[in-house]
Amino acid sequence: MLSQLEGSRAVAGAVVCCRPQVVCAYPITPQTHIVEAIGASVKSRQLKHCRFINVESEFAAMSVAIGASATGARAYTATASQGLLFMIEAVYNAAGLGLPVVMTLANRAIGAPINIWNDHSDAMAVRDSGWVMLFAEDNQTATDLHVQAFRLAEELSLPVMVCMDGYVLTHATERVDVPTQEQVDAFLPPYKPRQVLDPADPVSIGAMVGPEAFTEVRYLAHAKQLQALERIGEVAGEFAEGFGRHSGGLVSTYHVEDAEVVIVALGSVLGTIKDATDELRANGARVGVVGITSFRPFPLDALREAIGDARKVVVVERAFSAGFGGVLSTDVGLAISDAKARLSTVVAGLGGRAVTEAGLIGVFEDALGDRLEALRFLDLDKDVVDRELARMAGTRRSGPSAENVLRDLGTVASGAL
Amino acid sequence: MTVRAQGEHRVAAGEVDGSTTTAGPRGRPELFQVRFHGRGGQGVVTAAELLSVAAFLQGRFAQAFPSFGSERAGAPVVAFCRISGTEIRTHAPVDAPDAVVVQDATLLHQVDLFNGLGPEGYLLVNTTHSLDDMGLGGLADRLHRERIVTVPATDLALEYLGRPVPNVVLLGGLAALCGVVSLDSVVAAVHERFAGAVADGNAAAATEAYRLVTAEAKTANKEAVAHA
Amino acid sequence: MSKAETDGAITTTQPVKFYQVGSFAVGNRLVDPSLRTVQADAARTNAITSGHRACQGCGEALGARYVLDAAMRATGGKLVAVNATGCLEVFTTPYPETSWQLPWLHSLFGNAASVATGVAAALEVQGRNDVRVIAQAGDGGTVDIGFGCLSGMFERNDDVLFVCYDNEAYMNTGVQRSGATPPAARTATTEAVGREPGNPFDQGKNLPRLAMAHGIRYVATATVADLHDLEAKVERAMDFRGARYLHLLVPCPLGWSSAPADTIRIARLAKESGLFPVFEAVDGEVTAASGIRRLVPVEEYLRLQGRFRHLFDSSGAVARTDIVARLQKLADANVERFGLLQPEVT
Amino acid sequence: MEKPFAITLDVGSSLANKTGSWRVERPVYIDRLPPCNDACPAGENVQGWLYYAEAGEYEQAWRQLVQDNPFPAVMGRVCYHPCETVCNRAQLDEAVGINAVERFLGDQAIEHGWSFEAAPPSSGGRVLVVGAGPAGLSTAYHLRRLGHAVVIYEAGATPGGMMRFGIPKYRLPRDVLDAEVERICALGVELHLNRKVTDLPVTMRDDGFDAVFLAVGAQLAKRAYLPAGDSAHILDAVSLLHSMEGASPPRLGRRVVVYGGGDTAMDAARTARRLGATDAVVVYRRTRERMPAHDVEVEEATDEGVFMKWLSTITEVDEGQILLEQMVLDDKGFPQPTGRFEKLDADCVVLALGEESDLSLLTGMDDVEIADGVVQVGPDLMTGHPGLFAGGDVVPAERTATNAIGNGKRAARTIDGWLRGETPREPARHELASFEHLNTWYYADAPKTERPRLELVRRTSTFDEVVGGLDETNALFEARRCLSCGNCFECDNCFGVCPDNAVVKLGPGKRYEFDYDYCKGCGICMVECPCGAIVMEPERA
Repeated sequence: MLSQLEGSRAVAGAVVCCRPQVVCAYPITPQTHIVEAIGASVKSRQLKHCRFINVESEFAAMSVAIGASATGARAYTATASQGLLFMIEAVYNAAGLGLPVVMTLANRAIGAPINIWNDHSDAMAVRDSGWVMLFAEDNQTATDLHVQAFRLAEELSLPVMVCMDGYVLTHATERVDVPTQEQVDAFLPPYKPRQVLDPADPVSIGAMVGPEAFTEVRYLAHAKQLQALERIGEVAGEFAEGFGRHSGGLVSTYHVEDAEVVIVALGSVLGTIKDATDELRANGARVGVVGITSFRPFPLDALREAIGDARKVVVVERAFSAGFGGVLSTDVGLAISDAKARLSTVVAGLGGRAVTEAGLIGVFEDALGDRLEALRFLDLDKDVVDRELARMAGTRRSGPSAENVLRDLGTVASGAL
Repeated sequence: MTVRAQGEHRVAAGEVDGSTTTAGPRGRPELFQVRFHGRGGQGVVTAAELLSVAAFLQGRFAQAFPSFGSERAGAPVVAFCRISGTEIRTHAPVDAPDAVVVQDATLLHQVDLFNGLGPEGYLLVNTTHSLDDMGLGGLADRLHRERIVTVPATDLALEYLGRPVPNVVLLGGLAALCGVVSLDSVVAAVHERFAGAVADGNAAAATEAYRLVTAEAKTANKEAVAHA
Repeated sequence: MSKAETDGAITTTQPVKFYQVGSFAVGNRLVDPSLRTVQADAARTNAITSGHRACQGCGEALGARYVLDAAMRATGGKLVAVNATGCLEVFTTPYPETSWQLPWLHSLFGNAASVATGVAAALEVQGRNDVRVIAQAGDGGTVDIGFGCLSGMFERNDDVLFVCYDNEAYMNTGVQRSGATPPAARTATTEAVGREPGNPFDQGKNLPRLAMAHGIRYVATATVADLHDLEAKVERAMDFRGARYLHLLVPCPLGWSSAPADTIRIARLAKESGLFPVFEAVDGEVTAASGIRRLVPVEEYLRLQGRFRHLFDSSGAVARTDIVARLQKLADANVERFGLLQPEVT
Repeated sequence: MEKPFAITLDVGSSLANKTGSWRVERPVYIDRLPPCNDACPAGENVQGWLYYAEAGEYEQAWRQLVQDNPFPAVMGRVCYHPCETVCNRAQLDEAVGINAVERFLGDQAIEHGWSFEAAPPSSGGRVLVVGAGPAGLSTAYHLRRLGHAVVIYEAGATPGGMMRFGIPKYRLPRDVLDAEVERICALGVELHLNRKVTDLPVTMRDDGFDAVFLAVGAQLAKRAYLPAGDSAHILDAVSLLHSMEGASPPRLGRRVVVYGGGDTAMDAARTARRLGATDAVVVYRRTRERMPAHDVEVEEATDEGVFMKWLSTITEVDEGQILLEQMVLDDKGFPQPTGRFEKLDADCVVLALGEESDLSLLTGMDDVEIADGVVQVGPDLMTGHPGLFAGGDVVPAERTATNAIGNGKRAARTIDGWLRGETPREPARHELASFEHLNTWYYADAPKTERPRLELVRRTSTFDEVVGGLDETNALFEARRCLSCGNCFECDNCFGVCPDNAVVKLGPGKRYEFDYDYCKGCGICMVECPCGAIVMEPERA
């Protein structure tokens, strides 16, 4: 049903329609609005046959989900940032045990310095956990991806994480076509577990596996991800049939056909990039955009195809690996390793820093004019950095950089826009 | 909140109703951006959301979002609303608003309220004082005089609601000031979000604000003409 | 003079008991099967079956079978077990073999209580309230790394019986000190050197009392030395709904460097010396304590264990009278607190 | 269910892992010899019959008992029960009342008229038993059960020997004795009363016996020379007790002195009290500690008002009065005269100085050696004369009925062997189940049941039985106090305490066995076995 509502509530509505049986909640900004809304549905009996459990930590949240899923219940939770890191041991465990838990990750930066605003550092920290990781470009996609997530997870017996930008999407009120119960029931069959704790047919789940079989177990995890690579596109197709709109898939493209320069990115920044693209194309520049929806499994082939013959590929990412550079860029680089395209990484929007259309147009123009370095930090205040570097070089006890920088900028923490 | 939209899914560009709209930045048609200033607890975010709902009810695309922060009650806060005839893809903050709504005049000397507000911009201030009393006389040189309006929104809220919550009241004023949404859709949005006395009170207050602003705009126009 | 002597009657009647059985042996051919322990039953579940890789004389392997077999009987076999990482998990489920004979799930070291919460919640929403849930962990997985999740499970009063198999250190990783390691005990991280050898005094976490503080329905302690008592407590625990806690002392021949054959004897001495009080608490109040039958000084308990060897000389005589006295004080305090020398409180 | 590879496993699959290979020591079930069995002169398998008794299977218990001793009812009254003296339970609380349970079983048998299983068909062997005392009857019983024809020649008019003539009614009612003797005869033993054997070689030859068991007992009272006046009234204990079986009890007077310190002396003194003596004084030349009489007898005697005069010898007997000389013990413990004298009023003196055997029937048998008035025999109880065996009071041994019955059993085995031309193998004796072998934790505390005793007034006025029996309840109670030392009683401990489930329970009466496929040899079962029926044995290197 077409609605104007907050992203969190749209997602909550979709999740409720998926009839989860156990929902675990632990508060962390900016994920809270989602579980709050689901909790209300459980209390109001709009969502029946569901236990909503207020746990004492994210570690417990994922653990409860693991127990519930292994007992044949459809389990859901949501988290962000530090919360994801606190549950990371259980995140790996859920994937290792092949339990189809679905989790929303409201992407947020990781401290220190503590920062409640959006970037993708949290998602990148669990890149190798074995979860399927889908990124939403807007709230419509975020909503639809959750419905597809349960379907994928349960078909493949793999946990699926739907990543949506914290605040930028979770707190944005936009037009969303929220799935109806009927549509979802037709699309998502009841959960039939691959393995279940049942006195009638007892098994031991979670054995200790030694060198003699561990490699095989890990390979099978990879094989499952490759199956997911197949299914994600198909499921998106089946979703389009049932819901009358396209959402999800491996990648999305915008004006790539004849593009010289292609920007590759994850999440909500794609919308702004597309606006920039329109601006440039209006002036005849051949630029295009590739959005990656499925970050894990990583769609090497689809990406290579989408990029085509572009001579310059720019990865705009909201995370980076200190001491190295882009994270997503590494994967993109592998996809185009045998093409002649040159690759640049633009680190942008860290910790909630706005990524503006103007800034992106600048990136495109520099790329077109071959002025873009291999690694650029968009809108970096070089003077501030240099002054702090000097301070550190000058005095041993230069103090905490974060506070120094704020003092330098004359800003009171988080007060200003 | 969930409300039924007029018209079909995803209204295409150009399919918008006839209400007045001004050109957005970089000449993209029908984009209208509003920035709300207020204090935590004054329903600033709600105001932005209700405006987006009102627009949505008119079959337009809208996007509302707060200035993401961890402000507590009393602290200055900002919220935004984008309205467009075409799908809104950007998620960048609003840097150049077409209108600024000030829910609390005491912010005037604390925050740069007019940052990015262009010469064609609109300004709606909740106050019982005149612009000169507030030392804003000079603004007349920066903006069209008739696009600067003050409303005693808090008083109206107290009168119609019994509570000093000016946010919805100002939406009525905004509808009158720049016509980006109709009063009817504001009232409809209010009824979607609230119920009973609160809904009725807000609707009545908004309507009254709409009346006042319409009147004030007329006189301002006359002055403008006289000066010429 | 007895009555018989004064009136010449030729009968003195006494209640017939089974003195070979007492209330102590596992079973006896003479008593009604209903009065025998579950372990006396040739048809017991053997929740952990043969072929597991526990050390010779492992108290934990024994304790886990005792608890789960009793629970299996109490629930008519409708039981699911969740296991924390640790010896119990490692020696029972090395691929490709498992010793478990009931539905069993291992997730992580610190989350057994939460996983069990999830299992219980799933069963509830599926309308399978007949199936009950046990979470089990060693002392590390209970009092240390698992405590956060456990406290949450308690506080929410989730329908789980959590069993701690307490062998008083991290045995799986090579005998390191835990929050349940007793004072003066030698571990790999509290070596028996210096003026105060072994684990320091005035540290450690008393989980049964913490559990009681959560106000959960049922808390009990037990040892592998008194099977009747242990099984009665498991059965009782299964009568309650909501969060329940059972703290079971399981000697570890490896970590305590004691003779494998002495596992049960040592558990018995732990209780008879007063160092390990065996009691029961309902709704946060102690309702029963197993009295001491043959009180022994703590050194009789300590002497059998290499981890306390530094308190004795080569002849086995107490060398560190000061430390043994402090330990005796702890035992005396328990005797006092729980009235262990009075007739059974019930 | 399509399970994830390696991570999810089928239950119970660890059975494929045979942990028996870890073992360096293996537990083994054994039977140890309980102290009671070890100490029983009659060679009873006490623990064996208590095992049935504690289960309430009294007939089964009785049948187990009479494998070794055909006189449970008698033994349960007159035996001085050395079994109880060594009972391990004594170190816990009190010894098990074995004797009381034995009597209970014996009385049950009489009450329900249980009889022995019929003897097997004749082996052709024919044995003469001389004397129908405990030794003779026991031998006859066992020989019959071994299939031999047995003939008893008894000089007296009634069977039982000292059981009848040496033990007063108040300790052993005659109907009880008769019943158990009768049961033996019913087994097909030919009993000839009033048949005194005067010339054994002749009897053996003429009546054609293959072997003889000599059990004539010791019936002749030892006399001591006492200077006495003509009117002094002196008689001996043997004839006193003997005459009690006759029609008219002898007259003793009010003040009776008994001279001697054995059980017979006590019997005589207690009998005197019952015959109306106001004073019954036992005069003994040594001290209480050195008195041969069993404590229980002395206690009961003093209870009944018998007075003891230690360290005294009778030097002169006159009418109504005797002269005593006080003694002191020298450092070797021998009494030495002090020269101090005292007088004591006495209407009569009963001499209880011990008994001797009448061995005249052996006259002319040079190959039979006699020393100190008793027949010398080898460990097989055979005299120097081939085929002639002897037991009971005629051979050197403690002179108790129990011992005599034990002799009889042993003799029967050796006679049987001799008749078959084999040397009988003594059954191998297990290692003793001493207290250290037990894990007594598992036994609940339970004090002994006191057998009720007859009211004192009646004890001194009548010959009613002094000590009563147990009723079923407390007999069962008493039986269940048995620790079953060294013998599995199926408490399920080993089955329960094995961390590797390596003990197999074979079902009631079948005990257990170890599953060496999985037993890691930890030894917990050995330590926790209450009765010490498990040992650890090193695995072969």
